[in-house]
Amino acid sequence: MNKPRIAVHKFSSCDGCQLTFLNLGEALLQLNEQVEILHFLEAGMSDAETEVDIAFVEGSLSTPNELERIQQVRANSRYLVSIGACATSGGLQALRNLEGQHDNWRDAIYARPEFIQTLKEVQPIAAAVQVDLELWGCPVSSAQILAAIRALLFDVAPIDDRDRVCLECKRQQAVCVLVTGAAPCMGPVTRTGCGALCPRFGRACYGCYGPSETPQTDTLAQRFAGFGLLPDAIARRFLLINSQAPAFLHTGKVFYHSGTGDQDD
Amino acid sequence: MTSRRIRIDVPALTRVEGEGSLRLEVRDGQLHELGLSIFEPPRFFEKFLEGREAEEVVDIVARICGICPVAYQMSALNALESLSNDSPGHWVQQMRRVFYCGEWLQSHALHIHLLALPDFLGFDNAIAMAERHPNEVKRGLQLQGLGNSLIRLFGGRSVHPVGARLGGFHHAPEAEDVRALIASLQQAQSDAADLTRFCARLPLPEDPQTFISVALHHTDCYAIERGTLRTSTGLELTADQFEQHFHETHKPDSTALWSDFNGEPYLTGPLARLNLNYSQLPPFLQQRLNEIGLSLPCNNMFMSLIARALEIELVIAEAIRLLQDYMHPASPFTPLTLQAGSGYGMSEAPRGLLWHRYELDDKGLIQAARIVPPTSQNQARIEADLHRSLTAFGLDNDEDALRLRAEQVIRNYDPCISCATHFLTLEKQEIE
Amino acid sequence: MSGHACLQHQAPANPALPTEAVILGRIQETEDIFTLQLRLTDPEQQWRLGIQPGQFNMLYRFGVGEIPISFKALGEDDQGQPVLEHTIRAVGRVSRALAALKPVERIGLRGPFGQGWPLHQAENMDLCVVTGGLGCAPAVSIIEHAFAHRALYGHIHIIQGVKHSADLLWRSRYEYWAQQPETTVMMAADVAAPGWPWYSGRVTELIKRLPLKPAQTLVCCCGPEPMMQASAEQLIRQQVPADAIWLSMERNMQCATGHCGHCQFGADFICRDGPVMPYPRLRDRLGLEGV
Amino acid sequence: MPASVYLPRRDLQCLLDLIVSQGYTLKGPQVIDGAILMRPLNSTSQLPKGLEQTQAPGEYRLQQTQGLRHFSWANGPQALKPLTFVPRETLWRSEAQPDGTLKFHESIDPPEPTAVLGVRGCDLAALALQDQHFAGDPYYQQRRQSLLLIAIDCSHPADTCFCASTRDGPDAKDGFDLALSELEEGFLVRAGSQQGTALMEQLQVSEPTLEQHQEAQSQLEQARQQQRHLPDFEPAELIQLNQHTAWDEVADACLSCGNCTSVCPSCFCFSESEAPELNGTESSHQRQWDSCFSEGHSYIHGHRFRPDTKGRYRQWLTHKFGSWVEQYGRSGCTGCGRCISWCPVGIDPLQVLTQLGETQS
Ligand SMILES: Cc1cc2nc3c(=O)[nH]c(=O)nc-3n(C[C@H](O)[C@H](O)[C@H](O)COP(=O)(O)OP(=O)(O)OC[C@H]3O[C@@H](n4cnc5c(N)ncnc54)[C@H](O)[C@@H]3O)c2cc1C
Ligand code: SF4
Ligand code: SF4
Ligand code: SF4
Repeated sequence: MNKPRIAVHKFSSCDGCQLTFLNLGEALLQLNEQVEILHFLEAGMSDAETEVDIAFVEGSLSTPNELERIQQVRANSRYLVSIGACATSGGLQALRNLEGQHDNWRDAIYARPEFIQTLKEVQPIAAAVQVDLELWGCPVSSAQILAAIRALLFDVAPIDDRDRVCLECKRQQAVCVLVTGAAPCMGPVTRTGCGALCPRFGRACYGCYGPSETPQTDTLAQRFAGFGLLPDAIARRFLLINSQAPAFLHTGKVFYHSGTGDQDD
Repeated sequence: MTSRRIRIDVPALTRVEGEGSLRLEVRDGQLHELGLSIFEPPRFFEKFLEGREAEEVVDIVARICGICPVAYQMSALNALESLSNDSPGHWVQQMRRVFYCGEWLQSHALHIHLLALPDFLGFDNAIAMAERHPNEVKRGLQLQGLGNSLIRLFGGRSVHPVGARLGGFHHAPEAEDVRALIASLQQAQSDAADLTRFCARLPLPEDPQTFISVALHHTDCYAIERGTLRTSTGLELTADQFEQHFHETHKPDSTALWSDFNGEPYLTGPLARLNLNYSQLPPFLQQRLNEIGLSLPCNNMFMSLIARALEIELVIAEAIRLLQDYMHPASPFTPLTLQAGSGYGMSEAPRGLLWHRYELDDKGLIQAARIVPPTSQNQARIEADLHRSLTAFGLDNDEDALRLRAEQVIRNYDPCISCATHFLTLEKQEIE
Repeated sequence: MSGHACLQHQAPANPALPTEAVILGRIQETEDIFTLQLRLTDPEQQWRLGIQPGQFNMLYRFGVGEIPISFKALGEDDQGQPVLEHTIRAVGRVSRALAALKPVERIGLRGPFGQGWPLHQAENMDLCVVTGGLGCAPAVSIIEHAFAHRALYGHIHIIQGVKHSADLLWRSRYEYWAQQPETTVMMAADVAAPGWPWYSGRVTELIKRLPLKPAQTLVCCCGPEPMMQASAEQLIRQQVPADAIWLSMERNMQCATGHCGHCQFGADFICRDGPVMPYPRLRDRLGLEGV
Repeated sequence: MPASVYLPRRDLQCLLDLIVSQGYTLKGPQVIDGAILMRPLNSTSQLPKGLEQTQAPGEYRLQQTQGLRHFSWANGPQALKPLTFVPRETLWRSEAQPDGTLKFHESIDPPEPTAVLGVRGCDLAALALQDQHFAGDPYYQQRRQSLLLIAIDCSHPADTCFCASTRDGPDAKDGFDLALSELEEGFLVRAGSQQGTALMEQLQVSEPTLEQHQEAQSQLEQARQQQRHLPDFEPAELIQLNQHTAWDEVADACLSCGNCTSVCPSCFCFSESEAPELNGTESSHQRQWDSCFSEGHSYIHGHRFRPDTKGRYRQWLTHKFGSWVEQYGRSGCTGCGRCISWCPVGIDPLQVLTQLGETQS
């Protein structure tokens, strides 16, 4: 029996989602019995141009070269899975889209900006090619990765759980930080997958898994305002790791630079 | 020697964190061209920090690097908390060290087993190596897993942990979880000792060279999460003096900046730390040094592998020591008020010195940030090393051998290229 | 007299636990509809073959999940042993995974669950089976049952409505039924392509043309809810008593035992109180958005 | 009312010890992360002391007072539900054998006998509702049968409580083994089962005085004076008010987060999922709490019956207060007020009901 062929590609990112593979521990060796890993630079496999059954793509698109490379990855893979916030929504680095200051920043920072080839806007993978499955999260969890691989090995579509963090928070019997401490928790609009990590650690969710299904972001933002958060502070809640996810972007922009109450005039 | 021209292009370096490439050309027995370039696209992190609240910094900087998020969080906290008149207190200080030990453990174990060992045992990668050396690989994965568990204890997850905050932690571990982890740490001690011995028996190349070592030093302990900066040239600096001696420049074919110490390349990381602080190793590690016959300071970069193994033993022992009498605190953090101003902070990331500076305004928002990660600091050293070692190795070696040696040299530094791309600051302009 | 009376109903200790079934045969009915012929491998589980038309089983594909699938019919294998037949349309995760299985492979099964068609009430009456939409298994089960016990029932009316004539699946089946004595088959397509030999228009229009004997007709209806409601109201206008009209309902089901809450339709748990229910019980709630 | 006895506060530890000595794991109220949760308990010193609370829509705060009482608060975010209907569990495991056959293994761990101290009347009523609902569910039943329940009459209902109007509190009515009424100096204890009687007989207790009886009585009277009440509405007709504008208003305010259903002690919805091992030969079938506020709740292939918040809120309210009556003979609400306090945006279903009722009559 032929083992399914797998590749792990990196685009603009922090490597954290790839590390999810390397952090699998012994499951990594077990995984190797089930699949053939052909390209995964960090783990030492280099064969970027080979055809694979499943390509995992980490990172966002931020250079012209990356735009070309993703086309090739798409063409070479039967099933393309984007992993992590960078790949699914642009990630933290997509914050630069907000200011539209790319050229200025680049020129100011680099002595030789002509060598820096970057796109004006950071894009998620799905902006350039068709993506078969998106695994959200910053970073993705190993449970998500393994479940996706297992489903694909059974030749079925992996489950896309879009429920919100709140449901998991209650399953975990964590105490709601919003209700007990008026903390601006993003749990009610954030997709589950992390196991309600932040509330379990007594802090407000900061939305690292991106928007859930039917995210009532405007309603939640109003609630934050009720807690006394200033518009910019509300905007910062939505415009962080998944700032380019439409639901977060929409609400974030409503409050972004809309006045902090202490303007000069 | 006959006239010969070799061009080696490693378009994508494997088994390093992040992406970089190596180009080298040998002409007539001379290294004609040598370039390690980093083409991680710039991510402008320092820019995103502007206008953010101090509280948000730890969650943002963690994402500069998935391999050493704890280091980023700790350097940032050191910098920001320097703007307060209070300190987070003893419990927090100790537990931060444990948290950091977890990162050293996971990162070093990952580096040794998944990135470096295949070079020395003759495999393309660790997975292939696992077929012949299953026990060694499993041991490595277990040590790495243990490091992750330690990070999770305080951070919930090992990549981009959520536990750290200004003044301490969001959450204190339960005593029973701590007890369980101590037991695993104790069990791992003999594995770690075996690992050091195993590494010491490897036929590592002899390659003495001279370089400046730079590392943090602390009077009470082997510096990890805090300390003052020391150089093998005898300088001792506090974090705010860093910029007087260390400068960054932009190299055209790279998105990374290069750092120098008064114009010279220098080394940071495990070997530099060991060179400067070996006298602070606990007695059992002094014995281990004797046992394996390693004398310090050491000028062979290939010994970095052993330095990592020794540091693995060290952090396991440290974590056990610090957790032994664990008490659940009344509060896992001390509320701190930060004053406006410039805060400087540093700590020892697994692969070397990590320096941060933040300017905070009176609304508690970040006005400017500057971050200098280890890889940019080692970059000049790596090129100097490549020059030297390849020449010493013999440029008449065949292409494969040269390439392998070059890659080994690079891996000695465990460069983390993903972090190597955001230390882009406006100040650079002024220096140019 | 209906079904295999010899098979005693026996409640399992744990209704959540599946039992193993082996696929004896697999018939591709249309491009995406297939029938599995199953034998339960555990002799102690044979009571499950007492399943009735309109009831359903939960079929489990190893490692993928479980879905509710209506009983279609009991067939026989070469040795004359009963085999359980389920007809499935491959639409999503689990159903596609089931579609990939071949004979001799194993699945999990638990059931029977729910209330089936009112077979006793239907005896000696005319049957009017109204279905809408794409291939409706509960309807097939009652038709198959009626033909298998032909003497027990009067005239059989089979009405099938589809949105588009191209949606009619399993045409051969309808053609076969149409040739049976005392049987009327009528089909309607809201939108018909040229060459559609049957009616083009709504099912309710077809129902109007039916030569029904309202007092002695039992209606079995299955399909999208608006279509079922419209059909029921039309039949009532044609003097069919409301309580002789039975509908087969569909909701998300996880447990099939009336616990998971997903299949609630107002106060009813479709899995337990249905899926087949008399129209008067549903009348008020059908058509309420979001119920 | 069954005869009660008096247990001085200092002897509460004896009751705890007695329970533990009978082989029970004891759980009781403790302050964790700013709320009261049921956690393993072995000493009265772990109990809250002088702790009071304020609850308001979307708000829950604890206050420390100088008082000596252990139970001068109303409730925490969870009733008994997590102990009997656990948030996540494996129902069975399956194994694909090398010869292609499938083996199924039931996964019911024999639960350890568990005693719970501090159960409220509303929680007992909700437990009785879940007992009805999960009658045929072996997973629930096993755990249910291993419970020993020590109730507390509620002396300090929160502003969000309305158990008096549902008649499920503030005192514990039935379904307990022992019930305690906390007084300034100690407890009045009464038994509600044979097991409870047996326990009571082993305690060093005395006859309560008339004053103590009166204290308990007046305290109860006071606890009955609650601000919130179940409004008037006709349960059976609730579902017919499908077009009412109240639904649009609440849909705008609601996050669809499902916190109300998760904290509700009677809500029973769960979803099932499959968790195959990587090796491809073992798999476990699990269930976990779900909510009618989730998208999967109303999903069938190609369609969602309740795609938006409006439909989901309507399902929650019409089920809880309406169709529940038809299902189980009474409303699914026992007046604990949790859905009001723990709603992140502070939606009060009683207000929605009032709105619906006004135009209904
Ligand atoms: C009582 C009853 C009898 C049925 N009988 C048949 C039959 O005989 N033949 C047939 O082809 N189909 C039948 N269905 C529909 C069949 O159950 C769905 O097509 C099937 O559940 C789709 O699952 P999936 O995983 O392939 O689809 P996906 O769209 O991937 O669905 C994911 C999950 O949602 C749930 N779900 C999705 N659709 C339905 C649905 N319609 N009903 C209940 N749960 C659903 C299931 O848990 C499913 O696994 C019946 C449904 C019910 C309620
Ligand atoms: S709670 Fe929110 S921010 Fe925290 S890990 Fe989960 S999704 Fe990320
Ligand atoms: S349908 Fe909603 S209200 Fe009813 S039990 Fe389920 S979650 Fe609770
Ligand atoms: S009513 Fe409140 S708790 Fe319930 S789903 Fe809506 S916002 Fe969440």
